[in-house]
Amino acid sequence: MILHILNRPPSTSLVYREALAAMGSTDRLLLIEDGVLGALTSQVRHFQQVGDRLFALREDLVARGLDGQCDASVQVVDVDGFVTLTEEADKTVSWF
Amino acid sequence: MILHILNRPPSTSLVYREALAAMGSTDRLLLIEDGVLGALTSQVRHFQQVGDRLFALREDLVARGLDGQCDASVQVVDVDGFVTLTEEADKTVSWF
Amino acid sequence: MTTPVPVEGDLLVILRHSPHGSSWLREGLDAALVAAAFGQSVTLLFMANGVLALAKGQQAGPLGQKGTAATMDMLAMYDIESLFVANDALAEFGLAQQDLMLPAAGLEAEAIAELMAGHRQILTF
Amino acid sequence: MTTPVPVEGDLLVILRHSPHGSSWLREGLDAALVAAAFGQSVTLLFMANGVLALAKGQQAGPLGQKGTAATMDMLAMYDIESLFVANDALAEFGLAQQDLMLPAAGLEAEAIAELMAGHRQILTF
Amino acid sequence: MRYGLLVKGAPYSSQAAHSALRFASALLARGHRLERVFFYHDGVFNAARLAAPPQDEPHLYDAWCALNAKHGTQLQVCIAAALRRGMLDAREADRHGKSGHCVEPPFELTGLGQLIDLGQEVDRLVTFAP
Amino acid sequence: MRYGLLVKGAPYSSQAAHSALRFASALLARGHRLERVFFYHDGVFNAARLAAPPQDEPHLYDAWCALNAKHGTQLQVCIAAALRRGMLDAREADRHGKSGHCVEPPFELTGLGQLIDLGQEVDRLVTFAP
Repeated sequence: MILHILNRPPSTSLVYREALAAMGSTDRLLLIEDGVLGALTSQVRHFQQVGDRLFALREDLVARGLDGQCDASVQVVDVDGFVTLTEEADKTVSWF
Repeated sequence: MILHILNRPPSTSLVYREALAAMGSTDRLLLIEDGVLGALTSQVRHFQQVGDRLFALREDLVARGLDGQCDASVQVVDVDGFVTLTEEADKTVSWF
Repeated sequence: MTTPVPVEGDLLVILRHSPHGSSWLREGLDAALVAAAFGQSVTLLFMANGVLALAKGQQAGPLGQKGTAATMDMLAMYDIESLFVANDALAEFGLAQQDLMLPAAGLEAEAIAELMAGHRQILTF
Repeated sequence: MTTPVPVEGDLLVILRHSPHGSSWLREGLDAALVAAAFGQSVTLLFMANGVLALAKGQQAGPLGQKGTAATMDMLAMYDIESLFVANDALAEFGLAQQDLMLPAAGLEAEAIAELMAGHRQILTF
Repeated sequence: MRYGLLVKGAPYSSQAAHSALRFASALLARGHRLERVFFYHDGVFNAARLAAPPQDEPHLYDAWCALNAKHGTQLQVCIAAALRRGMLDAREADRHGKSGHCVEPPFELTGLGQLIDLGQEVDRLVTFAP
Repeated sequence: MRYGLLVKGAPYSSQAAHSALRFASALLARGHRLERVFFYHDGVFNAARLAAPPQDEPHLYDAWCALNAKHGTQLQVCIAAALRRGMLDAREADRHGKSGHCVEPPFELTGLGQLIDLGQEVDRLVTFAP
């Protein structure tokens, strides 16, 4: 299982499509930095195929004042949870 | 008349939409650097609304080996032509 | 709220990047503040991800990065009160006027070109 | 041409940026060459704008920037012969196999995950 | 006409500096004047005096200096953007109690006000970004 | 577990360095070991020893140095990426006939082979890009 890490928002960058194309059926996707914009209810449709394997970094949502608008389908993790996700994955791949 | 300058390709970046939204009816759009990918016949549909006010920088096409695939609807200019475009415009705006 | 577009101004600063992820937003705001301090009439247009600069509740980052909310609060002090926000970008993020930390006039896409034509100079960030 | 995906390899380098516009492509190729020189088995995957690294007829830039075509020609010398290209990106740019400067096996999107799983390490550029 | 350039990209990482230098020679060849290049954001790294690119690549730092020497174009670097990124000239290094410096003439650290001035002063300001 | 980080973003311009430092402290707090941070692309600018950010911003350069001092994490900078961007240590400055230097210990200029080594050596390599 691979942890994919995406730091670009789907509102202006199509890099998320590259990440989605590369994801295996058990891989996970973590949204960080400006990537967390994709976790908003208004944006999360772009990640529909990821199902319950979609994560977002809490402190990047909080700093932007967006934690209240994060979609319920997204698993919000703190930075400890980020480390745990890397522990649980065989390897990580960053998309930027 | 404003000269808009775009250096991102529509294949991976949606910044071109910002440029299009900002263009007045006589404004011109020049594609430079990786932006010239948008001038290819396979990509130029993204700029349909610009009509005959779409330009691309020749040397950026040539360096990438893409000058033969530039769409006939695009006016290809050399760097002298780039300067001329800035002379003819009231001001320039760069989108990146 | 959609208001008439001002047809004159020295400098239009277009802010297209969200807070915290890069320095573009802060650097654009700094340019606006300096221009205002130099006596120029400055207009701000928030578009694309830049509309998130107006989101309420922004905080410092985990390392103490201060972000841009405090700078936004300084705009009025520098007499930068001509703020516009692209309606389509607000809608894309599910934001309404009451979600914004500062009043900014909503702008339809068609009015952006008019705003640009009305300013002597334009800087994009 | 779509070939079976190799299931093993030390390093997969994913190249997603086109030549000349940034240093990403060159830096990714350099990493691949160094890994090969260190005896690792290296696979390259060209996807998104990165497929343009394979376009024929690339030239130096106007200031003499040499681009990456010469580095591409060195891959075989370093025994990097496992090259893949994303079919969807080729199609997006209207390119066919005969337009490529080097032979690269076309890969359907579904096969990319398999390629990634088969390599111990992955670097994206 | 009088031109000014705003460069926001680091050297070699993006094509911004290459494009700006290329545009500069073209406008000068057409008889225009290039008053000033202002470096902002990662563009400040163009002022790194120790740049040692490979022999077969364009030497961007030297090209900027040649622009200044031949055409009198000012090379001004936003001081706030430069300080945080470690691009200090001798005076700022001294002021911050550090020995050595990264930036020296013809590049000069100046306030952002010089960018605003430039916009007012020239007929055309063209931005090259990463 | 043993971790390595690959940092590709310039300090302050993007969040890459902030994110990497934050992730570093979290993994260390969980009892893992951080062997090395490798700086590539614009990440090499993190090694600029003269960085003087505003008092109210995190001091990224000092944070990297503290990581080395407290946890023995190596800070390695791709020499090819650094040289073209003007990030020379004393030895390279000397070799190129330039006075002064931008990079000093605990940062060290090394070949790209060290990144490949790192990937083989550690259990997890995590990339932070601009």
